[in-house]
Amino acid sequence: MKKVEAIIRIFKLEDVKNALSAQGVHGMTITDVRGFGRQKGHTEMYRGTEYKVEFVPKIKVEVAVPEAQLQAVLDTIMRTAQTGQTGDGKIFVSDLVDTIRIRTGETGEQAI
Amino acid sequence: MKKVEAIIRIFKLEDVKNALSAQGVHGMTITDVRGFGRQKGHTEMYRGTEYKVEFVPKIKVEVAVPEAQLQAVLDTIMRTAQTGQTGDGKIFVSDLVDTIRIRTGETGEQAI
Amino acid sequence: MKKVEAIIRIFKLEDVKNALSAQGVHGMTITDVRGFGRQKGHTEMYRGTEYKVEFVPKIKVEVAVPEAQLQAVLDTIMRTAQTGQTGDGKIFVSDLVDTIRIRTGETGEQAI
Amino acid sequence: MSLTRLAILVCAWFALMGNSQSLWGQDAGQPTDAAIQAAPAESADAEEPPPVDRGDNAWMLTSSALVLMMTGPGLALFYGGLVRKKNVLSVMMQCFFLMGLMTVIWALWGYTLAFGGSGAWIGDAEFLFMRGVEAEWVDGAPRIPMYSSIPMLTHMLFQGMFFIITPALICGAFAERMKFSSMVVFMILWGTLVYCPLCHWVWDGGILAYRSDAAAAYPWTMNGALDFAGGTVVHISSGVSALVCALLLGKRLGYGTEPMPPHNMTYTMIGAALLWVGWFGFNAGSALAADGIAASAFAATHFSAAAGALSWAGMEWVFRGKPTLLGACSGAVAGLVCITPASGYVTAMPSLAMGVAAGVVCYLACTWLKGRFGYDDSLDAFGVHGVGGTLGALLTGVFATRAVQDLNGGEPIGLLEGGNLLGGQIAGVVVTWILAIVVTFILLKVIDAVMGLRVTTQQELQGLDLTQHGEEGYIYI
Amino acid sequence: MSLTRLAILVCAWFALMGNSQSLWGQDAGQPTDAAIQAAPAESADAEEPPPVDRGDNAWMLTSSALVLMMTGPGLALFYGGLVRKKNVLSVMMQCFFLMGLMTVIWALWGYTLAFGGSGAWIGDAEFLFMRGVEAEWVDGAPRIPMYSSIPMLTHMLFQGMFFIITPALICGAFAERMKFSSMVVFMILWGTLVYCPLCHWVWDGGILAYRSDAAAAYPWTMNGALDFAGGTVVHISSGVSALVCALLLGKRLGYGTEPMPPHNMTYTMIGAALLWVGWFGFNAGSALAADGIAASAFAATHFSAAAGALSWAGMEWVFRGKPTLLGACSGAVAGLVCITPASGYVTAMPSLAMGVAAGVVCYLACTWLKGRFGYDDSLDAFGVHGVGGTLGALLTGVFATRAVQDLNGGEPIGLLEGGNLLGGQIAGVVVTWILAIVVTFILLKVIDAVMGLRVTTQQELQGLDLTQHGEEGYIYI
Amino acid sequence: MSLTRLAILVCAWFALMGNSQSLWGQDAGQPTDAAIQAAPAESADAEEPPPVDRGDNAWMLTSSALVLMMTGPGLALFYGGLVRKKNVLSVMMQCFFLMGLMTVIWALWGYTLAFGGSGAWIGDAEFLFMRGVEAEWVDGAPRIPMYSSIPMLTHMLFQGMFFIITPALICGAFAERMKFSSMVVFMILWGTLVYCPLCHWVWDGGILAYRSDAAAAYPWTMNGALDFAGGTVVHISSGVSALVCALLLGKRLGYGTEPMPPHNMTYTMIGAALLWVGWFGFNAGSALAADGIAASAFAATHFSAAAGALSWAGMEWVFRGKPTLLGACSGAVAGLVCITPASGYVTAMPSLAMGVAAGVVCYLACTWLKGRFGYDDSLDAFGVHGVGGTLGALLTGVFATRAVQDLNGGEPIGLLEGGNLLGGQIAGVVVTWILAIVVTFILLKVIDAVMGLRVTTQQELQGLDLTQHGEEGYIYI
Ligand SMILES: Nc1ncnc2c1ncn2[C@@H]1O[C@H](COP(=O)(O)OP(=O)(O)O)[C@@H](O)[C@H]1O
Ligand SMILES: Nc1ncnc2c1ncn2[C@@H]1O[C@H](COP(=O)(O)OP(=O)(O)O)[C@@H](O)[C@H]1O
Ligand SMILES: Nc1ncnc2c1ncn2[C@@H]1O[C@H](COP(=O)(O)OP(=O)(O)O)[C@@H](O)[C@H]1O
Repeated sequence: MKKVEAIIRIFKLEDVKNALSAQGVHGMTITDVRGFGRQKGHTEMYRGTEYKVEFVPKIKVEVAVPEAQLQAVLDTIMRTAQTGQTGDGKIFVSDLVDTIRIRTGETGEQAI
Repeated sequence: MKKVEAIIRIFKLEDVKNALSAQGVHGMTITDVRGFGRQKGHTEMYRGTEYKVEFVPKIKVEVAVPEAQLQAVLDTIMRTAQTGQTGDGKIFVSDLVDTIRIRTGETGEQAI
Repeated sequence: MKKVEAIIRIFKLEDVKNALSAQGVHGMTITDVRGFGRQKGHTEMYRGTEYKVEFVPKIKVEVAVPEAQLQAVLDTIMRTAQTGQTGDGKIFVSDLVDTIRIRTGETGEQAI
Repeated sequence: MSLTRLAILVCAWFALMGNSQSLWGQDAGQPTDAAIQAAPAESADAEEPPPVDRGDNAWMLTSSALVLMMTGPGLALFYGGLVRKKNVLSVMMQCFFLMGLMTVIWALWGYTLAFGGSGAWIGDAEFLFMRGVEAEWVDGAPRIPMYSSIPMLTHMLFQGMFFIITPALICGAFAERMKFSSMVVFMILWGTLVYCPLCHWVWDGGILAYRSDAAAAYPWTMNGALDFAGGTVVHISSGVSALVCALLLGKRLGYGTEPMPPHNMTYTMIGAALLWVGWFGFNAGSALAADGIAASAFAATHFSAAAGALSWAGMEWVFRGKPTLLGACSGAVAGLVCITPASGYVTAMPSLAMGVAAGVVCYLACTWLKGRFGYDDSLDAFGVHGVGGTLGALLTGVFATRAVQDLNGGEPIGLLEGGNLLGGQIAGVVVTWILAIVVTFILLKVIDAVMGLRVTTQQELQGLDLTQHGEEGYIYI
Repeated sequence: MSLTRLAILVCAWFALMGNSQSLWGQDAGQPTDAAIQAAPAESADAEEPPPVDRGDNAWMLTSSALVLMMTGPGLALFYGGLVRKKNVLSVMMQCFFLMGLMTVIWALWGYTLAFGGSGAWIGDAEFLFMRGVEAEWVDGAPRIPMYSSIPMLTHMLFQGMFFIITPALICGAFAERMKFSSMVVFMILWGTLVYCPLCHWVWDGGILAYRSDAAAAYPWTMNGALDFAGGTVVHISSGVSALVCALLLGKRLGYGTEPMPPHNMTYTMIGAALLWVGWFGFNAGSALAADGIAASAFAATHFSAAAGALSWAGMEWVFRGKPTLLGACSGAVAGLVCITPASGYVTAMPSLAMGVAAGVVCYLACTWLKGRFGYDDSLDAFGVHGVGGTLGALLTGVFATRAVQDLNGGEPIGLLEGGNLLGGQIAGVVVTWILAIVVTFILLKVIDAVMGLRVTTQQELQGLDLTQHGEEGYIYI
Repeated sequence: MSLTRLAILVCAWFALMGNSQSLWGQDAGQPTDAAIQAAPAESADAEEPPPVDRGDNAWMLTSSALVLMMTGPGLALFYGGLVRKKNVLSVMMQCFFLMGLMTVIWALWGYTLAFGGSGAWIGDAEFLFMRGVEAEWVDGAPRIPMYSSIPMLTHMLFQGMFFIITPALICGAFAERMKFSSMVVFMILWGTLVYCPLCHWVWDGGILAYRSDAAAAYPWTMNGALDFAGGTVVHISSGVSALVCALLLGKRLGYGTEPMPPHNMTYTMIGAALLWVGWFGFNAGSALAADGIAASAFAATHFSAAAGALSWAGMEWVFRGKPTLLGACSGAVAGLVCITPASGYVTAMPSLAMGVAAGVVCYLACTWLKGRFGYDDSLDAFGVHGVGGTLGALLTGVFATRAVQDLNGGEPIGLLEGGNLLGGQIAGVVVTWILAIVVTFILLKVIDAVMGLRVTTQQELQGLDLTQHGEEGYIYI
């Protein structure tokens, strides 16, 4: 099993989620994060003193996927989360030693 | 060392935390997340227009554990976080290459 | 590639970020987390009933780094995030199977 | 079927009231200067209504607005901030919905049950559906009934705002676990069966009205009680009923084991400040005029609130090492509750004293007492309003002075100046406690049997906002 | 260059007005008891100004404060809570900035265009730059012009607060997508070209003023309409213009596909409660005195709001299974909107009826109607104010009664008591709809051509707070 | 031991005052129409108190409520929103606690030091513990002392609200770093030693009261200053003291290096709107009657606030490309501050001008000036209140006109109409600056030596909410 962590733009979440569940991903976990990168943040102004906000609000989507599904999932995310503008985000893939479904105690791929 | 990431129900956090520290886990990190899965979300209604909230608020508990403790930790989480209802969550286990305690610079298992 | 996850004190974020980008880390993702550990939380009081807050607000910094940069990054975080007081936090290092830049589709180290 | 059961209860109640009235009430309830509220009937029938005093009316309309503001957004914020995030809307909904519900009841039958006619036990149908209160076309010209120097409509509005906040206060006791539908039914009945009679007893020449004939007719009332702005009618009645609710509904899941900290203390502070401001309308408005009494009541209110804030926060500072914002806010409210019955009868220093006393006593009630008996009065509706109201009613018997209002034919009034008011105050407190406990207990038992009081465990865990109203308080994505 | 274009439009407009006036308006606009608002000119020129009635003035100053509070923080919170987090400041900024902008316009030329002189179509320069309104040094002594029993300054202030909230209401329609600069230009012109004339027609003896000579001069006005506190002037004008805005600006990105839930329902509730409280100043203040009419209007307002809250929430309870807080709040506002034109003319039970009607009708407008036609009226400015205002104006023709105010020489007024007011009400509604639609349409088209109405897609996605104002609502790190 | 040190200081102070008085003050302080506030002593001793003017009293009670609302929740929200999340409660606690603390001081000795007797330098014990202010039992009947047309209690309450907000304003300067206990001690002394004397000088026939005998007795006061509602007494005194606090406490940790954006701009907007609304009570209430002057002051206040909001936001729009909500809010407050001393003396157009000036000048003070000198006035208490108040006091000397109030025996008053008020205004400003700087400096030095002013670094990093009060603002789990 692999764990796919994708940092995407907030307003892309709907699309990504729909695309993924459309192709049979039955679960995912999302987190509000802030990102720093090539995409520069913005400046805000309070009583004339400007200040740079370098962290841009993003969404992190975590999906545990069976090896079989991996490529498909990556492609889907790539496709749906892309705008072509700097700041589209990254996808990180890492190994999962095991997965357990708390409700049933199932482990491995059928726990996903 | 392994990293255990458990997605659990919010109101189970108290129990899980107590159970874990009871059996000698000295630290953990938690994050507010929202989950999508078999447990369907709920519908909300604003001025008559209904809309489905498919993401359910959950808590992610991250614990770095020495190999020795792994199974015990998994069992404890399983036991305390379970309700038997869809939506109890998942546990993901992955490898940790290294751990460092910032304060002291200790590394490896004694850093946990 | 490695993924470095550092749990640090909130007010250290500014320093850590600057130090890292100073040495050529072009991106990172941060998350608001709450930590439980040796650093005891604090007690709050509401209408006389005290209650212990055992989770301390922390910031998690995630950085994907090429092997080459790893040690430097770890040292930098160690140096800048340290106060010597209990609660400075931890750094977790894990393997990354792959990284993809959504915008371009680049993979591997050049995607970082 | 469930409704029938309730109907029966209601009828029974009025039968009782009716009887008592026809049996012993004949000579009761002539208006007295001590119970000027008894004037409406008369003034309404007067051929030539007196002219409206624009100044008094301006102040009373303003006060009415201020008292509504106490419930919404005042109390809604004060209570809303104290619950957990998942229940914030349910508390606000209770307050806001009651603004609508109680107002409609007041217009239909509430006002007349409270202020109609001159019976000793309960109002009659004189003002049913606002007849005799609203403007009328009388021999070729519009006429607006008067209530001494203000339109009776103004009096009805001002009193109607009290009819809103009193039940809203009770919500603090069953917050985070009561079914919305059951709350609605309970409040309709509670307002009708507890508030209206009590209001009539105290403020419309009924059995508890100070030196009223009705009071005279029942020696055990010790000549009746003084309640300037609602220590008994509003605070004891709601606070004691709150305690009964807390006991019958039982504790919230996890009470005592998991922490249940206020989810937004800033809301609580905003609410407390708005309550303080609105209370000026509540107390000073109870003079029903913009006269010196109003100014005096305004000052007493302000001083007691201030002293209460300092004494509660002071208690914490001394015994816990830190003064908290919640402590200061709670103390201010406690001081306001305590001074309410006394505000129009006491001078400055006694006001400060009552505020200090309220801060200390209510602090102990919310910490020691509640801890001691372990009931779950979620937001301390009893600890603050029940205890503070009782304290205030009694201290009124001590500090009330003819120097502010000469209500006793030149004789001393309060204990301190050698008067014997205290007896009547004690009688008033006892009667109010009994009424509130008995009726609330019966109502809750009946409603529980009929439709249940509490949400399901599942619903309580998920929160009342989603399960009762299908909404979420904050969606910050 | 863009300004020139606009200038031309403005001139054209006044030319039109001027003509119509010189053409047919000569005999128009003598003040009548039905249109006492026409008095200023006279009273201002009087040698001996009457003394200020302190009571009336106290109430009117209080009312002015209350009406300002309706916009800030009231409406700012009500609307601010309904948008998404990324746009909360933009909505609040629109409300707050308009508090400044419209006030300055009112002081310079707004008040005189609305209340100057006695023309049938538009005010003259009588009060330009506050001349003749503010204090003057007249033969060796300061003099403050009067408006019946209150200083004209007080009248100007009270009316000026209406000039703020009316445009602010429109913001609900184009929330989350309109360029701030364009909104500023639009509001300057809208206030001048829609509000001022309409206000003059209805409240300063113009063509729509009930039984005014001006109305008499134009038979098709059917003797003019009654609008106690702004059903046409404030709510229909803003609500209908809001619909035009929603249609011309188009939908928000993702409207219909992604959810756009209110980001902070607690703000919306606070705002609704403050609107309810402030509305007492809005309606009861429109009596321009602290008399019985004020009390009657206060009661009607309170009852209708209460009934509206219950009926809207009730509709949801019946048809959706759950009463929501937003439903109760929306219903209360709908009830307030609906009773506005009638508040000074109806009794208690009709007020309750109008509230119930408003709750039901506006609920259908915001759900069925909007869904049916698919326009994106972000915060239902049309559904609540346009629909509710129209409903209220018509029902005023049904329920208005001489029992409250004898405005028809002792003859019946409303349909229910056999009067023929309804005709005038319909005329008033039609005229107002036409004015609002035509002028708003032209203004938006012109502004769109000149400077564009909408922010860029990129800006809309990122949110207006950052892109229009460089600020963020909440920074909770 | 620490207290002794402080005690000595206090005694010294009063000795000084006492002397000055007995030395040169004998002939001072006869009430004049310019200083009607000097009336109490007289009217209080009158055998037959005049009747209460219900209208005036209604307005003054309302104004008192409005001014309290300015501090809580108004200022608490305005300031609370501007700090970082970890300190929001500490700021709100300072405001709320001061509502209690200053009120108690006012009741005990504050009011008498400010308004007792008729000395030139400080009040006497006439009203100690509210004696002579509250209701009294005089030869067989209750009597309520009057203050011209209102009960003296009303005057005491209204002025007492000023005694609350003035110190609360200072909190903006040391926000996020001052020890709560030290703040409490500081405010007790500041209120007693700065506010009370200053208030007496300006408003009770003291040395700065326009054309008072006391002023006449000291030529260097140039006949005294006009301060309608507190430009010197409230804003300069607090703003200048705030600057001293900012300088002596030093910068917040990380000031200049890390960003310290407002954590909740919506709170700041709500607060600003409530301040605007409350300010009507503050300024128009200072007429101490619901007369034409009140209406005129109300209008001036409203116009200046509006113009200020536009000009500040305009400055940003021009120089930074975007108008911000914080800019509009700050500008409105700046306009309100600036018009305060002038509100009862100027007409409409000058009010607009003063608002514009305030927006521009305070904008520069908060950006250029603060940046230039690098002091950390956390929430710009000096930049807005110190600078704006000074500007307003001076412009009062320019724009004040007999057309509003004939205070100079028919002669012109302000520079613009050829009067010579400006001299007195300058004198007033200088004296106020000196008093505020000297006393605040001494107090802070003493308190620092005795108990320290600042929290520890550790505490500052963790936030004052947890470390000073053991609470958290938001717990959204
Ligand atoms: N090395 C990294 N480690 C962790 N997260 C990263 C890293 N680089 C980028 N990110 C995340 O990806 C987001 C987008 O990256 P950015 O460089 O801004 O644009 P792009 O992905 O188009 O190159 C960043 O906001 C950050 O959250
Ligand atoms: N494939 C997945 N990847 C990441 N998180 C998942 C995945 N599947 C489920 N989850 C998380 O687990 C939670 C519970 O899963 P769900 O299917 O709803 O119930 P159950 O765990 O009982 O099957 C989800 O809310 C989501 O946060
Ligand atoms: N075993 C663990 N797994 C995950 N996170 C941990 C673990 N131990 C500590 N942490 C995180 O590190 C933070 C600091 O740890 P703590 O023991 O309090 O101080 P120190 O790092 O100085 O020993 C904790 O708040 C928690 O967020």
